[in-house]
Amino acid sequence: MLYREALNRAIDEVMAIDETVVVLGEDVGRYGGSYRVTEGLVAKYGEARLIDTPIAELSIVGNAIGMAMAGLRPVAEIMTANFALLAFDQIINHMPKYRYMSAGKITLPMVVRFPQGVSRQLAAQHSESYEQMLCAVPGLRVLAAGDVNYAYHALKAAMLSDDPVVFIEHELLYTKKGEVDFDAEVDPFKARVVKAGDDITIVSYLKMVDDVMAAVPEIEKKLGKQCEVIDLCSLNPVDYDTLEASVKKTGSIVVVEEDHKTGGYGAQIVSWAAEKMFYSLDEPPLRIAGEDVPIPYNRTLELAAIPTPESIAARIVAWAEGNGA
Amino acid sequence: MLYREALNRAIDEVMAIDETVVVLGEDVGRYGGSYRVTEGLVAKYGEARLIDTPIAELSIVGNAIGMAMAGLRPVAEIMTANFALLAFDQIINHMPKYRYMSAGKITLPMVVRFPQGVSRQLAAQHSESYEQMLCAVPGLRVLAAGDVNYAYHALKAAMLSDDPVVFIEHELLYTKKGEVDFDAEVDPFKARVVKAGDDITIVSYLKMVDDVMAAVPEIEKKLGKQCEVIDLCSLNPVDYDTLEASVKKTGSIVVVEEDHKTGGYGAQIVSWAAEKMFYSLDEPPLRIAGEDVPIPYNRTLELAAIPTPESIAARIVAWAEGNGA
Amino acid sequence: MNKLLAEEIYYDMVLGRQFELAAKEHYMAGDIAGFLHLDIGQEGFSVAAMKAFEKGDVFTTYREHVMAIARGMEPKAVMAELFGKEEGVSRGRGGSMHLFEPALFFYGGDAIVGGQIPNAVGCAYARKFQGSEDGVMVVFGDGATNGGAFFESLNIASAQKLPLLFVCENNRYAIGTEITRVAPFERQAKKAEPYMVTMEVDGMDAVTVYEAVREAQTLIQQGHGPIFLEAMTCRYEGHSMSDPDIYRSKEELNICKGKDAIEQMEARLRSKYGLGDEAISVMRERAEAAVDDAVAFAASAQEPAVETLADNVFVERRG
Amino acid sequence: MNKLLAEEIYYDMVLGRQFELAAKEHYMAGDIAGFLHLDIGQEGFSVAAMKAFEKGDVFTTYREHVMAIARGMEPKAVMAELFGKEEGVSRGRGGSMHLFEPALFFYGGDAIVGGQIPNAVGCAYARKFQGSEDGVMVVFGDGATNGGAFFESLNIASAQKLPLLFVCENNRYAIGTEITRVAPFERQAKKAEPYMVTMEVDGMDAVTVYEAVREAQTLIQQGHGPIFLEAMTCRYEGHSMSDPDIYRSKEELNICKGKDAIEQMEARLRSKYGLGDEAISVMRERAEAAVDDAVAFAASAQEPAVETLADNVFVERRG
Ligand SMILES: Cc1ncc(C[n+]2csc(CCOP(=O)(O)OP(=O)(O)O)c2C)c(N)n1
Ligand SMILES: Cc1ncc(C[n+]2csc(CCOP(=O)(O)OP(=O)(O)O)c2C)c(N)n1
Ligand SMILES: [Mg+2]
Ligand SMILES: [Mg+2]
Repeated sequence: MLYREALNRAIDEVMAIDETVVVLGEDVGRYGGSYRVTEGLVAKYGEARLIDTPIAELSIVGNAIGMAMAGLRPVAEIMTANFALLAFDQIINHMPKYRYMSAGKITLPMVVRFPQGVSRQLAAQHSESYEQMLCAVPGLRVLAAGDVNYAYHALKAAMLSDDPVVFIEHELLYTKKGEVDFDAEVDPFKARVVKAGDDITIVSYLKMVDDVMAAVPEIEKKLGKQCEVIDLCSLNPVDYDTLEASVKKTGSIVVVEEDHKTGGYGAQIVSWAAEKMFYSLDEPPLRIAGEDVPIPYNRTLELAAIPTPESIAARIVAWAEGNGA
Repeated sequence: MLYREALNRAIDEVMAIDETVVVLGEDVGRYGGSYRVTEGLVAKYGEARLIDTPIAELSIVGNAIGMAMAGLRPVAEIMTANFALLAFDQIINHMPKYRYMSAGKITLPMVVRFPQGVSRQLAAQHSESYEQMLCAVPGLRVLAAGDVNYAYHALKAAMLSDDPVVFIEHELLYTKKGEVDFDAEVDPFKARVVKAGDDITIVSYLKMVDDVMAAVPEIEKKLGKQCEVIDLCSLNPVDYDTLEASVKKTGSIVVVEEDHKTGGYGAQIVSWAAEKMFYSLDEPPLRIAGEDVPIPYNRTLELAAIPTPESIAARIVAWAEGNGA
Repeated sequence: MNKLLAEEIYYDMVLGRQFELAAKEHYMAGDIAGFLHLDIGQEGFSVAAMKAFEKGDVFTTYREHVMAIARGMEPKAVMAELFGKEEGVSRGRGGSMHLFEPALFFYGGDAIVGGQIPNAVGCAYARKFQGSEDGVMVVFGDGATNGGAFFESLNIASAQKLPLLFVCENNRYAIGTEITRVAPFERQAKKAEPYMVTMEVDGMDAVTVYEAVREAQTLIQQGHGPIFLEAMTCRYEGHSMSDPDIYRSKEELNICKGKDAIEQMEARLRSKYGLGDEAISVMRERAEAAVDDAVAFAASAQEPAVETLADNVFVERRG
Repeated sequence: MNKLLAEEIYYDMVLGRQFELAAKEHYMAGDIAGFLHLDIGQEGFSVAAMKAFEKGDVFTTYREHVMAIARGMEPKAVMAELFGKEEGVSRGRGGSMHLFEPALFFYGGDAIVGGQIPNAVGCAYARKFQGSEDGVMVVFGDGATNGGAFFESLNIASAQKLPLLFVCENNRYAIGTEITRVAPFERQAKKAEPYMVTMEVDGMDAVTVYEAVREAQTLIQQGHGPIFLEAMTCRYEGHSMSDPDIYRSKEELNICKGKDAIEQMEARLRSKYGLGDEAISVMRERAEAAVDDAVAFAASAQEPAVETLADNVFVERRG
């Protein structure tokens, strides 16, 4: 099934068993979601549970918080991450703080779905990634679905969790195909070893996992070494145990992310490795990330602004051969 | 003079020579600013240039952008960083992107003043630090004034610059005393070596520089080693040359920040050191940062949530003695 | 309004005033810190609104001690919160600006101007969805009526016909900024007119406030949809303890004080309900004693243990 | 309106329609990508408003090609931008949603719904401050009138009496959401009533739009302060090229098309100004040729060089 279908199925299943679940956002109801994630649900659950909102992101998240206070389990959809900036007051000042400030008297079982990333030529105001910001906020769980099976299980888990979760999706993954193992038990907070290997640990998430996997044959051929590819899945908290085991085995770490290098999330992982795994590292860690520019419209420039399978392979080969990064 | 007086003087001087400079924000005019930074200016320059705005942060920054487009040089004050979240759409989707998206046709010579940090028991919605978010945005310059002399020179430079600058101030520093050398030439983008030393590089910024300096005697006494203390001053871009020279000399790096450890800005610096200075490091880098909790009201808890001179000294001594961090 | 209720409102107003005066004193003594926003002068509104909106959910701002107590919070637990103690309503984590008691349907306590309004809208949606009839009341200041959150909420509440009572406590100032300098008119109810029925009351008169809020809630309970109520009030103190309050004239303040809500209510108790000096004194003394108890309780309460710093960041600890 | 102007408006409308049809074709052929929001059906408003607000600054949205061209941008440079070329008005960096030309006092091109409105307010403040009289016009859709940015701007513009013309191009839909489902009424001018004078016009009638905008700008030039103008329009295509447009009925669309602005203007040119088939054909052919030229130019224009990726992030490069 498609990634968007897996998400749809997850929402559908939880809505079927729990009448307190409501979905709200722009065009999530009659239209079925701009990426078709909520397609068909309004026919099943009605307009009171699939709420078409006005273009008012501050209210979308702010209202979801109030609903959660009153005992509902809202799933708020932000159409594109950039628009979520309008809701950052609610996402950062409110959603993660009510519970702490009230000493646990208020609990907010809610999910904010967060499609993000560089899609195809949507230009600077529609192409960003905000995981580095979201993960800097205590009180938020941040999951990132890079895989169809994970998307299904993690979204269900997020909807069933009593803590506020930001659920990041990548806009280019909606039509990705994959198998879902409906009976599997998936811990949404555990990293996924996408491919095992003994020599180079490559950590990534969201769409970059696919780009890394596409680069791996070339890297392995050129270097004669084996890559271990890890999809972080949970960006906060991070499953450091899985990372530690891998780094101990390979003696190395490469982090690949789509976001700009300056300020990008990957620095967290590299900085953890430097602090905690220093003596396990045989060579300097490597961060591969986007350029420090707003994302341009032109396709050639757009691709030059972010890692691609080719640039990932080239960077890792050069680094492993000691030709710097 | 006091830090807030130095800022006031900087604004005053630039307003006196350039009639296109306007200041806008909540209570910046008749009230003189909630931290008294703009005190007395409305009497000199009038209400058309010291604009008291409603409580509408999105508009404060959004209007400043429009003023800059039209040829003014606005200085927008956000009363407290947390409220700036309401303006993040303008700060991130607009301010740093208009120039790029218009291929240079639009230029925004503007400053957003940004008081932040853990002050005294203002609780979770008034105590945050957002440099990690701001520095993740290409197209923004981010300066952080930890020092009175720097505050004066850097704010002037920011006001005279043609690029958008976020100028971070720490709320506990407004009444800090210091000398201003009015004739000095200060490059706002250069880090400041606050104290030279051969053995341990300690990098910090804003109020933590003072806390590090307060910890240094204890550290040096206990370890019999010399600390080199660096105030980053410019958080984006970072003056890596100064850091590199220091790390090469000392073989070590410690980064101290007030913000939460997970997602905090310091990861950028440690990750840079791991990638670029790996072979110069004699021991793992150390990041000292706040706990991953919203800031509590109670003073004891509040202090337990952030680094203090005592905890900084203890952490660095333990680390240097190889007792982990 | 029957005598019992009138007495109750009077008592809670006096209690509120005494509580605030004690808080002020202990702020100056260093027992309380951070931002402390006193409600002195505005008790007429705060108490009557809470009593009138008896059932249903309430959202308010940082200027909330008197409302919280009128809603039913123990003065002890509130004072202990101001003192930052473990026995405080928010275990010393929230402080003055963050008092919550879902058991009393009281949701704070927001230090972001206007931030609670979208939350109240969501709560109202949920109540309608759940088939509950009492509705939601959200209280905010005049300063909040210039921010986007307020307007988005008017629009949504109206489009969705939500059971929501918007209450603007208009004391004419947002810190040092007079409302007429940043909005085109003084009465903010005008902003709500395109969206819903509006009511304006004298916030210094507790009885009027009580009746207006009761009327509004009754309409809401009958499925009327959102209503906007504006209460003109006046704070006697600075915005918070750090405000020198030099932007208002003495005369302006004196005019306010001449309409003091507690004095008005006391006069009414005497004239309409026949209470004498003694009955009044008894109530006053009871309030003073309650505040003394609260302070004593707060002073001797426990400091939170440092090991509990990370309690309640999440329901489920992980990672 | 004199004949010359009527012809000019008609020509620009036809040019705009042809431009959009060509853009659509080249989107489907893969020469243009990303989001492409066509203005087909709304040219009556887009062209007439730009012509009427001759002097002064203009801010608009992502649905802007026709406005940009009517304002004076070269169709070639706009089409080259859609093709992502170096010769595009934004050197291929901005694309369809980000066309800017400060020399024409045209400031885009904002892809954040409502995001340009506070910028326009700031610009209006600056113009008043600078003593310039022509004022600022900001154009936005019906969908933008539910967001906080819009309301904050109404309030500020009114409080400050800014020379600002708010224009709501109400095509009744925000992507698939009909305005009446998320706002309490259909006409959004009502939201502006507490703050300023409002005007409502038929956006399918270019002459009416022209006259209304001229009148509004004249008032603004005379120091009248802000004005709100609502133009009811209709887009014939989906929201963007990725919208299947299945939420509206064919009948609804056909009613719109029956009031086509270009046809209305053509009829007027014939009846009122005596133009015949030939004169009309000449104009149509000229427009077609201009669009053909624009496409040919765009197709053969240069790709931006990868080395220029970081141009214009900052004025001063550093670090
Ligand atoms: C979004 C936001 N901006 C600014 C502030 C700082 N601030 C706190 S209270 C206040 C004034 C609020 O005035 P009003 O809404 O009239 O309420 P009052 O204090 O008069 O009760 C301001 C500006 C804030 N807390 N939140
Ligand atoms: C803040 C924000 N939220 C959501 C979107 C996605 N979006 C783009 S256009 C649009 C509809 C806007 O409708 P309207 O304002 O009526 O303009 P129209 O497209 O009809 O011209 C939406 C929801 C956006 N670009 N910005
Ligand atoms: Mg007020
Ligand atoms: Mg529309």
